[in-house]
Amino acid sequence: MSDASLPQFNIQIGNDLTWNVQPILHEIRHALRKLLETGESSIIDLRSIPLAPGEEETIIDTLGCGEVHAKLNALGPSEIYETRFTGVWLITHFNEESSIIGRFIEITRFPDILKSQHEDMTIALDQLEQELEHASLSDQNETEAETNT
Amino acid sequence: MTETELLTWVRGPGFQIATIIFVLGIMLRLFEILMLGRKANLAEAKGSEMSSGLRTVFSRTIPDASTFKRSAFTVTAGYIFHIGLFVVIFLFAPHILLFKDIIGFGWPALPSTVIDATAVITIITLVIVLVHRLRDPVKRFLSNFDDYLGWFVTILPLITGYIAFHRIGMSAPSLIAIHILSVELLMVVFPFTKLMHMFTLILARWYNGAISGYRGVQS
Amino acid sequence: MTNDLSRKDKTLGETLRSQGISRRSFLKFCAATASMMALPPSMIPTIANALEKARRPSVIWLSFQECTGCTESLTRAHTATVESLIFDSISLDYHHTLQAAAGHAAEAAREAAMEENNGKYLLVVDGSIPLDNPGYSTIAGISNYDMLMDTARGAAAIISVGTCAAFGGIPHAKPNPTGAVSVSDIIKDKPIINVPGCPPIPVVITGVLTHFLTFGTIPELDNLGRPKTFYGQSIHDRCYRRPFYDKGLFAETFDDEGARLGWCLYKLGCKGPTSYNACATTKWNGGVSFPIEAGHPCLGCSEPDFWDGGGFYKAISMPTENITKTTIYAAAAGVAVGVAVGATGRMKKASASKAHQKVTIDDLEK
Amino acid sequence: MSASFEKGYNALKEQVDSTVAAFFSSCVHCGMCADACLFYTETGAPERTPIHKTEPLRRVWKQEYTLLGRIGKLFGIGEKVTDEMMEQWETLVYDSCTLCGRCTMICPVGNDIAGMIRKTREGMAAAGHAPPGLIGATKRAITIGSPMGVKLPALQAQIAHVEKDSGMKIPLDVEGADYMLLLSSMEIMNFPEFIDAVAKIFKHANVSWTISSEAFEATNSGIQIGASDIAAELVQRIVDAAAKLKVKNVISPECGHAYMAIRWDGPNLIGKSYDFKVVHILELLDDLRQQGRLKINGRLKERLTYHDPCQIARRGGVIDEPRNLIGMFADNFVEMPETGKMNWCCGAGGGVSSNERADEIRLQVFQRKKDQLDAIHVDGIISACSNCRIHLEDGLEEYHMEIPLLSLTETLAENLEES
Repeated sequence: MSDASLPQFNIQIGNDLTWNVQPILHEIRHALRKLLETGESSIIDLRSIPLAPGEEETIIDTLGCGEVHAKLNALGPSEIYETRFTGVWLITHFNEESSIIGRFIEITRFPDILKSQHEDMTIALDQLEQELEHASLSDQNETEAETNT
Repeated sequence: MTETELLTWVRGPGFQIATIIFVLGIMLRLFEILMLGRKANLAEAKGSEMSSGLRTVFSRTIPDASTFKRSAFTVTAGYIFHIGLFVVIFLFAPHILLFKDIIGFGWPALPSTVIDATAVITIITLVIVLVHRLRDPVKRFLSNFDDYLGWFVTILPLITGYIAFHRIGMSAPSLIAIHILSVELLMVVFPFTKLMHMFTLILARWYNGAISGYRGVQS
Repeated sequence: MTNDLSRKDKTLGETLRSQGISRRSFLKFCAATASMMALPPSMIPTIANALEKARRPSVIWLSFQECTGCTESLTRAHTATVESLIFDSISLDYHHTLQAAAGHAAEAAREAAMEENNGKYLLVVDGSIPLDNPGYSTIAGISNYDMLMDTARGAAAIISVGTCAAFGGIPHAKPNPTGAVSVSDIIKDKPIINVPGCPPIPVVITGVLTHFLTFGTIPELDNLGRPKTFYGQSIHDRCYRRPFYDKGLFAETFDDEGARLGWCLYKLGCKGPTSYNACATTKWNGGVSFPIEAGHPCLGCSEPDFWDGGGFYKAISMPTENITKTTIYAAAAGVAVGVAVGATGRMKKASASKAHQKVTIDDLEK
Repeated sequence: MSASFEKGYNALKEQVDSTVAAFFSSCVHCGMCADACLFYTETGAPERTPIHKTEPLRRVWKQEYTLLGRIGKLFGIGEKVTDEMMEQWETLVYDSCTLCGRCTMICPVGNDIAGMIRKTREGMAAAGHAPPGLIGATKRAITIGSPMGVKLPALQAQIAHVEKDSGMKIPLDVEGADYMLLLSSMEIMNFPEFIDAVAKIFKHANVSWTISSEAFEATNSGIQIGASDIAAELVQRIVDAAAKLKVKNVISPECGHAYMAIRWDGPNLIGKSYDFKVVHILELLDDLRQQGRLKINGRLKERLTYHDPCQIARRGGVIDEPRNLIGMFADNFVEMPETGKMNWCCGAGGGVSSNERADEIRLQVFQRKKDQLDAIHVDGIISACSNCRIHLEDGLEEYHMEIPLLSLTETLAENLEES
């Protein structure tokens, strides 16, 4: 089937239908002010708001890209970056099949998910210690072997 | 009965019953009136009954300046709620669909926000009209059960419609069912109350115009 | 879905850690879960805390008069990672479509799970139950009714998945040949969560399971037993085409200018205004789209008796029956009765004229 | 034979027709007719609201001619008309209504309320609930020939008087005349100048006319009391006289309800179209003006206004004619604030002036006319109804106003070029 035989649909996007774009942007503005004044962070779940086709893109395009860009690899990739509005972060979680499983706008100094977690650090410390122990043992063995030769 | 069953009933058998009573009642009342007939006028005519009658059907909508001044509230409030009812009933998209379903053609609708505002104005006006009826010595004196019943069944669909539109308090199917039910109540009561004036005033005005016009006066 | 006892005693947090899943991954999972359950992001820490301590419940899934669409929907849940985690964290002890065991072994598994978890297991039901003749639908020779009553007895709660289990669904549609009823029609003494939809949105099914898993409680329900988080608002209220409704811009046919421009589908029979579901926000196929976005009116599949609502393509404000004919007949009858009544009035008037006694000046006083 | 409730009820049943049914079906009790009725505006009594006065007729319509009412009546439900009820309504129907028809003009649903009150009177009269004053007038009209008791010799005396003063011959019983003039008792007794004026104008315009000695009375008490049988008898006298004298036209004089009776109700009362035409004196005069048969000598500088008699203007259709005629001789003519078909009644029409019981209220409601006159400050009021004229004089006196009242015909005659 060629493209010409398909009905041409022109679903309206952009200003004509952006009934939730402006409110969300204003919500971000309020959250940023709150962050500055009280230090309190906020999160907006973009997937819990009814958006017309293209509206999510409009919001993301409006926010743009800032200085920090991070990639996470935890149960599938996640993309985290600061928008051109400092303090406003966009967090997109993907599953292992690369479909989006969550998209959040976090208004914070630094997103929690990027911080190293206590439990993970405990495990990391354990592991490091184990590995060091293992390394020193093997070092000793090597030295011993050298001495023996 | 679940709310969907109720909604289906009011849209189905309920609406059938209401339509039968409404249409049958109106035709019955009109023919009951027309069948009584009136005697031919044997006096020599000075003007035309027909043209004067037809003119009065429309001209009586607008009062003369002094009458307007004397009955300013009645006329103004009357205008507001009658126009409001017209707009809400006939220019709301879902309602137009109903008419289209029955008569086969529709017409453009007004934005629902306009309808919403009109409904609020109409409801408020009807409430004021009731208060006025209860306080004005003449209206209070003249009013009987029929007048209050007519008022009640008129404002009820407006209120239930407003609530259904804004989904206040209950789920949408129940609210819409209640709204349709209130309209059905209006339809059932309509032919046997004052509400019949919607149709009989055409006859009444025509007769008035004809009686005057025959004598050469435009009423 | 293995059923080893050692895992059953562990909390979800322990299970995940033993699988080498990092805390950061767990937080991401919790964020996705919160989003899925339509809970505010501020709930993420609470969810993390609860999930950490959650233990695997036993789940028994019974399928009665159904089309397996609900199971199909569930197994196509898009958030594959999350789903697998959820399913890893429950013990699905009986599901005759998904389980490997068959025949007597399957029934034995069910009975064993019931006995072992008496009073604690979660019962999931899809499909309606025929009351007319038990022979209409049986499993291993057991009638649906008997199996439901037997299994429900020891359940902590019941989740009715799909419109058939929740409200009777298509088997219940007129004329309802099998005498189909919903779970809540026959079970009155257990908490029942209705998750209607034909089929329900997959993440709504997992969302409800996750809620139970997370909080161990039943979510807040509406008057039809549906979780308010997913069924709290009508499709119409959350529909991105709502602004067109408010402006009075409607598609009149499926291929007119309005349809092309994506206008409101109310006139094409959209049941959005009377239907409560999460389609407009959660959407389908991994948040890709939902029927209205695809240009088709909502059928209202999450509502009771949506099959009998007077036609999928008839607007809600339209009567379900042919009113034109009714109007014509009623008008004709009205004219006939009016003429008849009017004629008796006329006769009455004539007899009054006949009874008229001439008024002379002597007749003006009593 | 005598009046009885049954007769009254039967009469009301006869009166209901499709117009009445349409009117009652349409009334929404908006109360606007009250504001159009001087008996309400000047007294503030809600029971004097015009539509309320028709209540006996409405109840009969409802109980006898509507399906619901008839079913209700079977079960004894619904408001009934009783003799007591009719008695209670007597003062509303007769003392508080002049049948002026202003309510008819403003009713937003188009009810001819005045017409309905007129119909209600049919039932009231037959039930014996007409005011004694009107009953007396009606009896005199039938037995003597005039409600005021004016007999032929009285007319002959006035004619002789006029003939002596003017030197003109007043034609009595002239067969084959073009016009047969009717007179109201009031004109004969109070305003004989009218006969003089008509004679002068007709001589000036060369109109062939006569007065019948058998039917000179124009007024019709049967119309006012609401007894069609009696009204028909009075109309028949005129019809017979016109036939006897073989006249082509009958002139209704300066009297409101007389015009209504002979012009509009007459043929319907006797059930037969006339062989002659009925014209109001003003219609005839305007006709003569159009034909150029009236020559005016000099013009009046006084500030004048015209009071429209209800039955001639609003209910009769003679509105432009008087203004055309006044325009011939008046330089400074002003209209009252509400005029023509919207004019306010003087307060004494429709039998109210024959009903002594209503004397007080008719003077009370004159306040309405006073307000209208206060707004324009005139030197004279012209009218074309001797009943209006007498009552206006009464009212002006009561309210201490000094404005002369003029008859249009007489004023015109005074300003004619001497021939």
